[in-house]
Amino acid sequence: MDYTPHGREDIRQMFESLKISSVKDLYSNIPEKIRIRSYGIAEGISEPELRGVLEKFAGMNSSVKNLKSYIGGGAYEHFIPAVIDDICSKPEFYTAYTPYQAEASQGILQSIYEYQSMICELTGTDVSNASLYDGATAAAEAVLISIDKYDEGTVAISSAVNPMYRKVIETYLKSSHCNIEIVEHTEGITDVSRIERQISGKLISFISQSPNFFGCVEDVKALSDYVHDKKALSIVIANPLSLGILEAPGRNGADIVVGEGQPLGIPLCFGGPYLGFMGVKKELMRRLPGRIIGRTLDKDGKKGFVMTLQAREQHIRREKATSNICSNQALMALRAAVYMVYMGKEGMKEVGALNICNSHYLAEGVEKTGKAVLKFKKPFFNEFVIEFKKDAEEVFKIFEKENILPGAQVKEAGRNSILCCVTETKNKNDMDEYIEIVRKL
Amino acid sequence: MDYTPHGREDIRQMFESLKISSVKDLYSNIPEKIRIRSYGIAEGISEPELRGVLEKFAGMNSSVKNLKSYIGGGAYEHFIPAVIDDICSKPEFYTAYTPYQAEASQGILQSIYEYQSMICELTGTDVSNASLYDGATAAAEAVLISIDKYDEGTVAISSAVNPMYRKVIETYLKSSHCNIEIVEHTEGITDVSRIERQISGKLISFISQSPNFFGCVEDVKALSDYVHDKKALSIVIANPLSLGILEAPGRNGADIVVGEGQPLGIPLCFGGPYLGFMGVKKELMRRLPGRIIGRTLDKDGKKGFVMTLQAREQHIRREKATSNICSNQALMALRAAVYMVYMGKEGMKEVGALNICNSHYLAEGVEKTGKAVLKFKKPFFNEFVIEFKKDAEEVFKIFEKENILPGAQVKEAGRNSILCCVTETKNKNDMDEYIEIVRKL
Amino acid sequence: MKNNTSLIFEKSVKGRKAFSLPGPVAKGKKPADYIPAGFLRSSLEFPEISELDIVRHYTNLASKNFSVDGNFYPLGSCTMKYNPKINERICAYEGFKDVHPLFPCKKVQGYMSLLKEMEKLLCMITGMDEFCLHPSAGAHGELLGLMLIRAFHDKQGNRRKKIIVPDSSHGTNPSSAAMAGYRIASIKSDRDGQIDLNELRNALDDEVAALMMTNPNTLGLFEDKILEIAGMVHEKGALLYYDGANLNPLLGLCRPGDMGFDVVHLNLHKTFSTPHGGGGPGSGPVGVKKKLEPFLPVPVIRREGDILTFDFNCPDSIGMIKAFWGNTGVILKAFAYITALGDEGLKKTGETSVLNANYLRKKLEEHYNIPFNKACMHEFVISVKDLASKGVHAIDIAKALIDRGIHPPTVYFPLIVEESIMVEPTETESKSTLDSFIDEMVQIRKEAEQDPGSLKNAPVNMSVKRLDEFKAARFPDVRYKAGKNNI
Amino acid sequence: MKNNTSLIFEKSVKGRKAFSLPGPVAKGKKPADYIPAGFLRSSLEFPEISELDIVRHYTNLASKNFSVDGNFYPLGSCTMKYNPKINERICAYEGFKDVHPLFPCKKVQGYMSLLKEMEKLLCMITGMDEFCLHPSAGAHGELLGLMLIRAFHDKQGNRRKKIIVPDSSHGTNPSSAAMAGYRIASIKSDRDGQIDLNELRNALDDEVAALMMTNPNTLGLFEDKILEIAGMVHEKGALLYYDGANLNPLLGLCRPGDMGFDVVHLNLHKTFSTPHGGGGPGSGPVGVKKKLEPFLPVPVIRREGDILTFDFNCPDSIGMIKAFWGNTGVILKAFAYITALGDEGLKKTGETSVLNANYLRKKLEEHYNIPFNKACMHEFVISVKDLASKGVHAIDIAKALIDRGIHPPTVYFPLIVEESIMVEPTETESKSTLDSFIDEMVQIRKEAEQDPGSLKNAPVNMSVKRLDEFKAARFPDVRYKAGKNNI
Ligand SMILES: Cc1ncc(COP(=O)(O)O)c(C=O)c1O
Ligand SMILES: Cc1ncc(COP(=O)(O)O)c(C=O)c1O
Repeated sequence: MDYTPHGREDIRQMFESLKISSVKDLYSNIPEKIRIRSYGIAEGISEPELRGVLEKFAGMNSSVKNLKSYIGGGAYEHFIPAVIDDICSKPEFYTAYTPYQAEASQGILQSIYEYQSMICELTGTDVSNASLYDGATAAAEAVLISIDKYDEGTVAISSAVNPMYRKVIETYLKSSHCNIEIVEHTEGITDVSRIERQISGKLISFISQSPNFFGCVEDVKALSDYVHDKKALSIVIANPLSLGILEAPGRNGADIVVGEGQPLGIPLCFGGPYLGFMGVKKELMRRLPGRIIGRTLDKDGKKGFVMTLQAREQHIRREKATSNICSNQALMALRAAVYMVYMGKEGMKEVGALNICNSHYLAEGVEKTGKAVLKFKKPFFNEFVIEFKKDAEEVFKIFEKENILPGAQVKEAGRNSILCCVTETKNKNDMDEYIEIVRKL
Repeated sequence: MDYTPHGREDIRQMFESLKISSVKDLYSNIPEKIRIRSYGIAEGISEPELRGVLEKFAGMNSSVKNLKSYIGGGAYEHFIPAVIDDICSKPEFYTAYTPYQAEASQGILQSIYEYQSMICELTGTDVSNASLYDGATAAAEAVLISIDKYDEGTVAISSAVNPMYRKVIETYLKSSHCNIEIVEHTEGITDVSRIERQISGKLISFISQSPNFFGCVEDVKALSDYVHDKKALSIVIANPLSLGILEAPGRNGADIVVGEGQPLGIPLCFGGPYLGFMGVKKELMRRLPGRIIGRTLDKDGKKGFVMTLQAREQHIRREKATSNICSNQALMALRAAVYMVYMGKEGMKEVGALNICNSHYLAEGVEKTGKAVLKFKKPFFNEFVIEFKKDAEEVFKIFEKENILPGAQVKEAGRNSILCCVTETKNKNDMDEYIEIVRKL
Repeated sequence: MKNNTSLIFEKSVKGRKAFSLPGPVAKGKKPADYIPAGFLRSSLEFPEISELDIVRHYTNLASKNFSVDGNFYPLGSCTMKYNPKINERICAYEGFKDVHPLFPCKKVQGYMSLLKEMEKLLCMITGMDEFCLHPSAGAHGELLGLMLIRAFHDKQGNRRKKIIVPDSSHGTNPSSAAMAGYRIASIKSDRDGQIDLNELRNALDDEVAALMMTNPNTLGLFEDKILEIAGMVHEKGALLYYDGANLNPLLGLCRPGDMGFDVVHLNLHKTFSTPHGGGGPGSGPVGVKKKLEPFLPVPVIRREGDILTFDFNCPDSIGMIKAFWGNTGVILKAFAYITALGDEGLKKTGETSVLNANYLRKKLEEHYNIPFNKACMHEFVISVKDLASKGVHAIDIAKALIDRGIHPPTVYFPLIVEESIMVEPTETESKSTLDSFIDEMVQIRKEAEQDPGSLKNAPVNMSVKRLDEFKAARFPDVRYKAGKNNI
Repeated sequence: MKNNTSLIFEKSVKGRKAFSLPGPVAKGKKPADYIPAGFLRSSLEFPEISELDIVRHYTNLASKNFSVDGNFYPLGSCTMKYNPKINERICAYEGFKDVHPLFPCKKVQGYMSLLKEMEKLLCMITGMDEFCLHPSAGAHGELLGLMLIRAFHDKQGNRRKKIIVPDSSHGTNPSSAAMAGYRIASIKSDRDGQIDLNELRNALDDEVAALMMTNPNTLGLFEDKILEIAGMVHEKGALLYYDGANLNPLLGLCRPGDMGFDVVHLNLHKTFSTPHGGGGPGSGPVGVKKKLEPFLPVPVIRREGDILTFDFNCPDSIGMIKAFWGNTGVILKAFAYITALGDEGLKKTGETSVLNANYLRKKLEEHYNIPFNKACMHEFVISVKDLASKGVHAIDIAKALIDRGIHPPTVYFPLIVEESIMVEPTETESKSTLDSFIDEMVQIRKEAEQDPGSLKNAPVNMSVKRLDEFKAARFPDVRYKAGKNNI
């Protein structure tokens, strides 16, 4: 099968116009030497056969529908309202391109302007871009802003930042003149005095995450105050869903707030496509990477939307651009926007509260069994580290028999520890079952 | 949960306008005696919980995806192109009502005009309505046309017509002055000489089905010629998918062609919603039940579409209407239209050919095993009756072990016989597996 | 692009195609090897179009259509409420969508128990004893209801020939009655727009099989003498039939069963939020009091040991009224709706539908004549008879609303109000939307008085201007035929 | 309805809501019981809207947007081909959509084997030895490619500082190179619009790490001296980088690997039909020759016994370039596309894209100036420099097309053609659509000459007229704030 439309007569007419007898006649300047006969890949198949093939692949995967999962670690199972799938599967949105032609793209432009506004409100910042690839690259881009601003110095990262994010920042910084220092956490959270002790050179940015990799809520205010003292930028990686109930990092002093937008109505989909969001303080606006949508007026003085501040971007600025990003994650930003609108003021708070209350219910229940302890005694949002008395491998096997994944096995959490995540998708029965299994360990 | 929008302030303002303090104030004329406190049904639940509840019900059903089914008998498993689901889930179509306001409904109106045109072409008739409830009620409405035309007499039905359809016709005719005669089939098809022998009174219509309930193709021409000789109407129930490759009944003399449109891209969905289609010869146009869409001109002479010939309909004609039908199966007609367009001239033929070739492959294979025979040696489309040497109950059990439903157990087919259906959804492996099981019986 | 308005046939080009199918199982075999040549088709003039062009065609058509998702749609008597997206998703579950109706019952217990549960819920909501989910729409339900009434009287050896319907009733009522073999006796409404008890008394002889009515009636008014009416009807040995198209405002408030109705049909596509689909599919379940139960259509769902099965063996049953067991895909959505709302949600739904209608009524009464202007239920009827002097009619108001992005209310129904405009906002509309509608209606009124010509011209913002319906009926062009320019 | 253009914030009314959530597990427990008050949020000014009003808001926004499904979209360099509906459905399978990236590998062998299979297919299609599927878009792929090049030279102890890019290249090329720490050497194109070998020779010193190019280039022309170029580059110890944004016309015809490229990125959202999503998500896999393999990002998929697993243990790897393993949901659709098309389908796709572009070029050459007018590949570039005397610019032609329901081609790129209009029809457009486009373009040309003012006024058929981009940049209003009328 293929999606070309022409019938034989169409082709005849087109050949006639072009005075050719085969498409090959248009290839005269392609060296024979590099032409190929075929790729040697299989023959095409029909749509019904294609379904069959792909159903087979899908059937070889477990899903959160048939495997009860308490895994978080950077991607989260949340309830996704039907309205989101519905709106975001409108072809007027998903089969369009980047809104280069504003007058023919007011739908996407307005929706992203609204997205930016909500990201600013949620994070407590002044300006948001239209999206970045994912949370990790957004964190890396945030660090690049600090380098753009200060050129040289030390980038310090809390060890309680998701290790994948740290790796991505490292990769992005390999060609820079900055060095990276990892500041060890203290009992699950980042300690200002440790930064003070460890960093000697010129600090240009400090990267923390809250709730951090272990689930604990950081004291963003204390961290930011310290960082500002050193005339550096405070970059905070945040779980956007937590910000319905936890204070906005921007209001606690963060200069740049980035994170993974996946919890805002985006399916797990084995790791992507997700959504990197970024909000910054006004002073940093012209250093923002990626697209920004702005409101303006048309000829008749009517309000409308356009891509703006493009002088920062690669298609104008080329090598001097703030970033190379071109295609971003627009459709995921739309999903997040619809999610935020759907949840609204009260829903964002309520879902946040549910995550907190559910996760604490499980955590307390597990501790009470006496078979495990919470490794870090700090306030947390929807993730926490459980340290089992038994060997974690064995614990996993026991849970697996009940078709449960009790959490993520992350070496950063230490031996026999797992990172457990509970969201609004788990109910009392689910958690009581979990606790019961722990009790019987 | 509910879908009412008002916040407290909205309600306060509305109450103020109405000078009421509670909605109850608007109920003053409703006798206290009949007011209720509550229904006593369960409390409402949230959207995520609702999913859980309905997933449980769905999980208790087998589907043609996890159970290989060779069941037809009036509803058929066919390949449904993704394009159909996509188009028909556009809210501009499915959340609209009957196109009473033509200028705001040109999308639906044009699509149904196109549907009518294709139904006429497919069935070989001159006029089609916009849809009826299902194939069986369409058959009953067709018989009512003959009664409308001739008032009294005998309605004769072939015994090779789907028994459910016969039952529905009987129910619809209970209050009429006509009697119904069932003409027994001969070796799986309808025999003109039997009608001649059996029917003595004034025949007003003869109802046959082709391919008939046993899958056999009837000689519509011979039947219609005979019926016309008697100055009665020839009503033919047809499988629309078969008409991509089999001659249109209208071209073989049928005056009214009706049937179940489900094979044209409509999901099985446990029996509905489906689609009753009806095409008639021009002379019967003003006797048609249901809506009809017509093309006309607007003020500026531009072409456009409206509901037309409404003088036949209940909202104008009340008790003198040709039928009481009001809401029909519009969205299913849209599905069928998109299906017919998608398959197009060649696809309709090809899918028909696949049904014929696949079903004959299986039939021949089964016969060759020597463990079963084809009960009727007549040309068939995609269904046929297999008579096993073994007890059919037992045969079913053996197939069930392999997660296969080998066909429908229909008593009309006789003892140890099943009605087996093979469409384009079955491939060689599937059928070879089937044959192998029969061989081992 | 110029061919935006072309028919799909006019876009067809020989040799183009969209479909793809697997190859045949047995190479070299052709249909002609199995089917006599005379049975094979000679030609089929279907369009030939590429997949993208098909998608574009329908995307373009969709853009020419008003819908609840796109527009306020206060179409009286139709209850155009929001169709929850979640219900569409649920209906697409494989375990619902891909299930054959003839699967053995033990393989489909999910469906069987859902349907059984639904029957119970509808009984609780209506106060009836039994429900049948088979009918495909309201009118189908009416027909079934009347067949049951007929079977009931027949069984008593008492064939009655007449059905009484009020003049305000929906056209399907008399038409269904006629289809069920009855003669119609129409009775006039009284000055309050309700059933006139004297008229009723006069019409009620022992030829009368039933009185069909809807409550609230088509004026949106609650028939407050309902208990007396029921008494009168029953006293004469006749039955009382409830057209449930207007049940929405009564949710959580009162039940037809308690009012004395013997047979009830519901429109799941109205009260219970299943989408109208551009005219269908609907679902019109019928509820009855105990005495009518034996006549219900087959099959009936019954428990047999561990499982629920279909029982076809009901000697007094009227038979089947459609193939299989109803528009299950629609019933499913209504079931999800009721389950989600529960007791409180249903009550709030009914109340809000009444609140919204009364708010509009109140705000519009200064600008329009409302013949029966008192507390209404879910809808009310305006008359623009007073604009006739300006040459402006209900249809002109309707078309002017289209230009303003609002789907017009129902016009010219009920027949008992001249130049009627029947407004049903439903409970899912926010006050903001209602206020916008009020503003537009007020402006239109002004225009009608100051510049009536502009209304006669409406609509001007749509893909076509006002269409000639007369011409359509006079010179029917109801199918495309290549080479013929039918109009 | 008046509030059709309002922002969602302006539609917000206190107390309205759409969401519904299950109740808490432990009654009476509040977040404040667990979280110190100082960490809890004081306020969140999010909109409060009902579900129906949300749906209407976005339905209305959607109607203001051009898209492939609704409009011809010949946006050069972007390959706006039809996005098959089947692929969207497949992506929604539970076994794909609801899978957590950190599930143990043995639970996700479907994904693992699909991704592995995809790497192989892309190798076969490009002639490369290994593929990495991680990058999220073309530019991300470029960045990765350049990091690999850097790692390669570093490993050889040979840090090189420069990347050569032609002046016709896409902006992401120099920008990615800069991000990877390189300086840029730009070289001019020759008179045929191709890479000038003399320029290249002069630029190629041993500071050069790589030459980045795309073939066909951004003029739509095949760089026919590619083998010589590759020779020159390799001779200097530099590498050759292929920007795969323009691979579409080469499908089934020739492969970058065979042309001598060492590193390749592809745009699955162009060549392999995954939807652009209004600007993303994309997917930009990177392919390399054997010698670059050790540097690929972790994790790498490897077979370990019976199963495929993620290997993080690659000592020479550059590290990770994103969390997890790529935009798998996008990769999936591209995999389905390749599987459906197979060898022949891909070839036909490439050929038809070339045929369509040349047909348009041929038909338009009489009416427009086409600077490099010879057999092109999938796209070609018009210049309307000659209309400058009329005051008409490329942007005016673009806006005039919008009024005609056609999404404009890319304008003002590539930079080397003045007043450029870059037309890429793609292979999924039918001749009917191409002919309509030609008609419109011819008419616009006429208008440009006879009534240029009308073009300057375009568009007039959209929800807004021409927007003031200068004002937007000068007085940035990039977020809504209650009470502030930012512009
Ligand atoms: C009062 C009333 N009764 C009956 C019906 C018929 O319902 P249906 O269209 O579902 O057949 C309608 C439909 O508009 C109605 O408004
Ligand atoms: C030639 C060329 N290279 C690179 C890119 C960048 O691709 P992406 O937008 O996926 O980052 C584009 C996108 O337009 C392009 O046209």
